[in-house]
Amino acid sequence: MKTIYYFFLRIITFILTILLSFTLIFIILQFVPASIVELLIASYRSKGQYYDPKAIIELRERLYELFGLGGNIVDQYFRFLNRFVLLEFGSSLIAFPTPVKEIIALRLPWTVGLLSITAIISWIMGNILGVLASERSSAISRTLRAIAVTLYPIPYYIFALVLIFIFSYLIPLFPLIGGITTVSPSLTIYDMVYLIKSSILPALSIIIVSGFGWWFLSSSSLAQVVQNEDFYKFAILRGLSSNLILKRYTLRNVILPQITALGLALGGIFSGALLVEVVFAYPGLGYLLYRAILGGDIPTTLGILSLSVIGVSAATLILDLIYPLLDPRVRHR
Amino acid sequence: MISVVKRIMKIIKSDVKVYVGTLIFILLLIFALISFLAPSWHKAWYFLPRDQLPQLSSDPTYWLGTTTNGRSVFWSLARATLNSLIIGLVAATLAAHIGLILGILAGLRSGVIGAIIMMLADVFITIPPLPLHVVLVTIFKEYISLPLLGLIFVIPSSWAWPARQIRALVTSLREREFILTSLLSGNTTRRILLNEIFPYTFGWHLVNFLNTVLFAIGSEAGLAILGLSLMREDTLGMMIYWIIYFNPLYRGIWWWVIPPIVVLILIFVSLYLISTGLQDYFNLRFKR
Amino acid sequence: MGNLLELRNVTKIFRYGLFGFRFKAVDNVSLALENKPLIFTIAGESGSGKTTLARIILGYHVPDSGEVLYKGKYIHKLQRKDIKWFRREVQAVFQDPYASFNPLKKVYSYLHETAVNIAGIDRREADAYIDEILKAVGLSLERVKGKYPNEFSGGELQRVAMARALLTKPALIVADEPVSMLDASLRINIVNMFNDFRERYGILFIYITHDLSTAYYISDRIAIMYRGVVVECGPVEKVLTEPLHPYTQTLIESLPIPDPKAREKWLKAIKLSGVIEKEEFIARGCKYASRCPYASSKCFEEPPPDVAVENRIVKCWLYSEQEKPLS
Amino acid sequence: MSGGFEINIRDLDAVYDVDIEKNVYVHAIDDVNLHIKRGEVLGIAGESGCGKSTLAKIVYGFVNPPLRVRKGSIIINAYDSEYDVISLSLEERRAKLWWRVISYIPQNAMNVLNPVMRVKDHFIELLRHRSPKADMEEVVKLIESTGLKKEVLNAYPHQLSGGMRQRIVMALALIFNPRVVIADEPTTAVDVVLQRGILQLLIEFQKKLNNTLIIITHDAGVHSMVADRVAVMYAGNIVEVSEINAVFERPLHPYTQGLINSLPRIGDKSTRVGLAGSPPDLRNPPAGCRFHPRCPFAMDICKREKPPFIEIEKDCFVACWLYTKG
Repeated sequence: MKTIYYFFLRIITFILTILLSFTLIFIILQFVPASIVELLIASYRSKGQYYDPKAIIELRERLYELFGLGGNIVDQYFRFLNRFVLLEFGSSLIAFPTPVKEIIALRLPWTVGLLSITAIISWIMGNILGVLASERSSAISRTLRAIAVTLYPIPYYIFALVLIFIFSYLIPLFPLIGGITTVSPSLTIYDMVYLIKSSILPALSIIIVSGFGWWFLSSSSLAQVVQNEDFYKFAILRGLSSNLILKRYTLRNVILPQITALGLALGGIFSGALLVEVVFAYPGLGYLLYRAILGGDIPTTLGILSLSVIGVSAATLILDLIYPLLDPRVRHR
Repeated sequence: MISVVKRIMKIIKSDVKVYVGTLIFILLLIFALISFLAPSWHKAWYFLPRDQLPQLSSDPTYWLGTTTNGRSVFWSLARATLNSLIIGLVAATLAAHIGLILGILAGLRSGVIGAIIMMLADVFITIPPLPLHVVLVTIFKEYISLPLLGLIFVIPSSWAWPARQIRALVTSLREREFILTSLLSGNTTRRILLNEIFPYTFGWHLVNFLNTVLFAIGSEAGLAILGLSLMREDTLGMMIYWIIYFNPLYRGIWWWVIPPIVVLILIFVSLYLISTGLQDYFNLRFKR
Repeated sequence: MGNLLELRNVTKIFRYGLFGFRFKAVDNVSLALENKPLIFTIAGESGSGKTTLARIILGYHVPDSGEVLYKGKYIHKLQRKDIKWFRREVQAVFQDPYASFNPLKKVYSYLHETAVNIAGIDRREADAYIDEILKAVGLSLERVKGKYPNEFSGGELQRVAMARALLTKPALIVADEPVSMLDASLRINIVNMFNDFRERYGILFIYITHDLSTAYYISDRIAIMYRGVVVECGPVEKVLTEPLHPYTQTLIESLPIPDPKAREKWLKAIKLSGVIEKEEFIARGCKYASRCPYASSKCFEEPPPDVAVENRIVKCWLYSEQEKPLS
Repeated sequence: MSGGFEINIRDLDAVYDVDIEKNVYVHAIDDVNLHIKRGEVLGIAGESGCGKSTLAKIVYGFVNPPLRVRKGSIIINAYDSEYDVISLSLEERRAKLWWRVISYIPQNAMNVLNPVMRVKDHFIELLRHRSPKADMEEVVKLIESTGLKKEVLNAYPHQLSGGMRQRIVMALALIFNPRVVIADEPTTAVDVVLQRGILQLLIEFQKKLNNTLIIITHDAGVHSMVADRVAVMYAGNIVEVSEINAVFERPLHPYTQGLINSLPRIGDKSTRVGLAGSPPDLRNPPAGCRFHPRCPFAMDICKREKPPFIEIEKDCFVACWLYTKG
C-alpha cells in the first residue's frame, strides 16, 4: 500500500511544480505596464524587419491578453493556465501564420534527440567509470579527480566554445558555425552525414562536461558513503569476490543517490543544452528560442519556455517513479 | 577581528584546493579592478583600429589586441569581468542570505511552516532556471540594469539550494545535546542561535555563497548568448554574444575569442575549488 | 512538606514522517517524589520512553496531555519570573559528555554562563566559585579553563558536566544515562559521586539508565518502564530482588551478572519473540502482553490498572483484586 | 572432520600508522602470545581502546592500512593443514581461510546486511556451487535452527527487527560450519532479554558444531555467562589469561582485580571502588608495565621493565612482576 502513497505524493509534486512555475510567470506578467506592449511592437518595426501587418495585429491582441490587460483576474488566470499547459499560443511571429505549436513540434525531436542521448550516456558512463576508476589504482583516479574538479563547474555552453576553438579552428575537423540551415531535414545520405557531423560537437560538449561531472559525483559518493558502510566491510569479510561486491553491493548502492542527483540536475542540464544549440546553431528548440527572441516573437518564446518546464518536470517525475524499483526501502515501507 | 583573519588564513592554507582557488581568484579580482583605470573612451566603438593583433607595449590597450568593432579586448574584458562579478555578488548575497534565514527557520520550526518552506524549495529546484530568466528579462528589457540582473537570478531556485542545505544542518544540530546544555546554562534561543548554531551554518553559508556566484555568472552568460543581457554594458556574457554575433574565428581573429573564455573558465574553476575545499574542511571539522 | 516533583498522567505522542505512524512515547505516567534527598531510578531498555520522560521533566518537551508539577507549580505553564527559578532548581547531566558540549566552544563558557545567568554569581567572583565546585568533582579551574571538549577524557568531561549542574545548587538533577558511555572501572567513581552529592548538598537525583546493577547499587526507589509505560515502581531492594511484574522478572533473570555460578540458570533456553517493536507501541491492552508468559485475553484488550502490592505499585492484571497473584 | 585444531599467536606486534614519515603510530598490539584450543569458548575482555577488536581483526587476517602487523605469527591448524595468517596473501586468506575455516561476526551486526538485497540472496551468493534447490534447502534449515521462520528469507533487511537481523548474520557466519567463529561485541547495542537469546544461540551452535568461539566484549557479565577461559587485555597487552571461575574468584593481575571489584551486583550494596586515572595514550605508552601508573602495587621494577608473560598453572598466564619472584 505504501508505494501507491509514494507515487501519489510524487504526482502531486509534479502537478504542483508546473502550476507553481506558471503561476509565477502569470504574477510576473501582471506587473507588465500596458505601455510595454506598444514599446515592444514599436521596437520590432524599428529593426526594419518586415512583418505581415496581420501578424502585428494578432500579436498586439495576444500580448494584451497575455499581460492580463483585459477581463477579470480569475478567469484570465485559468485561460492563461490552459494556454500555457496546452501550448495554445496562436500563430508565431517569425513564421506567421504557422501556429507556435507546429514550429515547436518541428524542432522538438532535435533537442530531445540530442539531450536524451547525451544526458543518458554521460550519466551511465560517469557512474560506471566512477565506480571502476576508484576500485583500480588510486593514481589514475587521483588525476581523473583533478580533471573532474576543474571541468565539473564549467557550463556546457562555455565548454562548447572551447571545443569550437580546438576542433573547428585549430584542427578544422568540423564545420565552423555552419549548422544545418535546412529546417526540415530530407533523409538523403548527404544530409544524414552532414547532420551527424554537425551534431557531434554539441553532443561532445555536453557529454564531456556532464560525464566528468557524474564521474566526480559517483566516485566521491562511492568513497565517502558506500566504502564506509558496514555492509560493504562485511561483504569483504565474507570473502566475496571483488567483482561480485562491485556489482551487487557497490554499484547498486551508489546508483540510488545518483538518481536523485540526476533528478535535481535535470533543470540545469536542459537549460545548458538549449544554450549549446545556440552556440552551434544546432536546429533544436534552443536555436528556435534564440531566433524567436531576436525577432521579438513572444508567443513562441513563451511556448518554448512552458514546454521546457513541462518537459523537465515530466522527466523528474519519471525518475521519481523509477527510484522505488531500485530501492526496496521505498518499495516496501 | 585579527583572530577571524587568522582563522581564515588557517582554513586557506589547510587545503590545497582552497589555496589554489583563492590565488587564481585574487588575480582575477585585480584584473577586474584595473578596469577602473580604463581610459574614458574604452566604451566607444570603432575608436581604435580594428582587428589589431595583440602586441606588447607600454599601454595595456593593445596587450590583447583589438576587436572587429574597434575596441580594446583588454579594457573591455577587464570591465566585463568586474561587471560579471558584481552580478554574481548581488545574486549570491541575496540568495545565500534568504536561503540561510529560511533554512534556519525551517530547521527550527519543524511544523507546518518548515514543511511549506521545504516543499517550495523542492518544487523550485526542479523548475529549469533558464525559461524563467528569459521571461523576466524579455518583459523587463527596458529596465534591465546590472543589479536588477543579479536580482533576477535569485529567482527561481538559487535561494532553494542554500535553504535545503542549511535546514538539513540545523535539524541535525537541534537534536544534539549541547543545545540542551546551553539552554540549561540560561542562554536565550537568540543567543543559542548565535553562539551554538551559527558557527556551524557560517561555513555552509560561505559555500552556498560561492556556488550562487557561479550560478549567477553562468546564467548571465547564458542569457547573453540569447541576446538578453545588457547590450550597452560589458559583461563576460556580452563578450560571448558578440563573438557568436561577429564570428571572428571565421576570419582568423582568435585573440578576441580566447581571453573571455579563459577568464570565464578561471572564474568557475577557482570559485569551485574554494567551495569544494571548504566543504571538505567543514565536513571534517563537523564530523570530529 | 509537599512533593518535590509530581507527574500526573503524562503522555507524549511522537510521529514518524509527515502523515506517518504515530505512537505514544510516554503513555499516562504518574509519579510522585517527596521533597527529600534520594536517588530515584527510571530504568528501561532503549525505546522505553525514559529519555523522553526526562526531557519532559526538564521542561524541554511539552506533554500532549497530563501535567508536571515542581514544588506545586506547573512547569509547562510557568510565568517569566518563575522560569529562571525553575532553571536554578532543576539541572541535568546527559549521556555522551562529548555531545553535551559544543566542540567549537570552550568548555569553560558553559560553566561561566550557568554561574552568571542562573546562579546569579557576580562576574568577578565567578571564577573562584567555579573553582570550588570543580574541586568537589575532583578537578580544578586551571585544569579546565581555556580548553575545548576534545582535550578531556570521557570521565573528566562528565565530571565537568556534573560541576556545571551543581553550580546553581539545584534541588533536583536529572541524570540521563550519565555513565553508560564510560568504562566499567571508571563508571563506579562517578556513580559514587552521586551518592556523595545527595548527602552533601541534599539533592534529589533522577537517575535514568538501562543498567540495573548500578541502579541497585546507588538508588533508593526505582520505576521500571516498558514502551512508554511504568510497569513497576517501588523501593529498589524489593523491586530488583523480588520482582512482581513479568517484564521485571525477565529483565532480572536475563541480566548477565559477573558471577559464573549463576551461569547454569542463565543458560536455561528462552524463546526469542518475533514481535516487531512497532506493534507493541500501538497495542491496545498491556504493552507487554505479546511477550508475557502469563498473558490472558484481558491483557490484550484492556490496559492493566495500577495495583498497590505492599509498598509497591505494579501495572499488571495478575495482581488486580479479582486475580490471585501467581508469582 | 579429523580432530586437531588450534590457533597459536606468537609475539604479535601491530600498530596503527598515524604519520609514516615521522614514524608516529599507535602501538595497538604489544607482544601478544595466546594459545586458543579446540572446542573452547574464549572470552577476550578489556575496556575501550585496549586492542581486543584489533587483535580479533588480525587473527582473522583482515589487516589493511592504517593497521600494520610489525612482527609475530598466527598459526591456525585445522583440517590437518597449517596456515600462517600473517604470511598468507589476501587472496589466499579469502580463498582458503575466510568463512571456511574461520568466520567473523562484526560489531553492530544489525546493520551489516545489504539494504538493497533480499536476505536469501545473502546466502545464495555464498553457496552458489551446488544446485539452487539444494542450496535453498540448506539455507532454510539453517535459518530455522536460529528460531526464525523461513518467510524471513524473502524479506529485505529493513523490514526485520534488530534481533532478527542479528540472528541472520549469525546464520551467515555458520553456513560453512567453520572451525572458529569470532564474535566482536555481539550484543552491545542490544537489550538484555535479546542479548540472552543471542548468546544462548551462539553457545548452542558452538556445542552442536563443536568449534571454537572467541567472544570479544567489555561486559564482564557476558564473559561470566558464556566463556570457558578469559584473556584480559589492557593497553595492547594480554595481562592475564585464566579459567572463568578463577578470573572472578581470585583474579591475579591488579588490573583484573580492580575491574572485578568495580562491578556492582544486585543484592549486594557494599561500596565499590573504581580504578584511578585513565588508560594511557598508546602513541607514547608508559615504559615497563603499561598499567604501572594506575597500579596500587606498582614497584620500582614495574616502571622500568616489561613483566614476562608466564604460565602460573596449566593454561593460566599472567604478566605481572608480583608473580615472577615466587
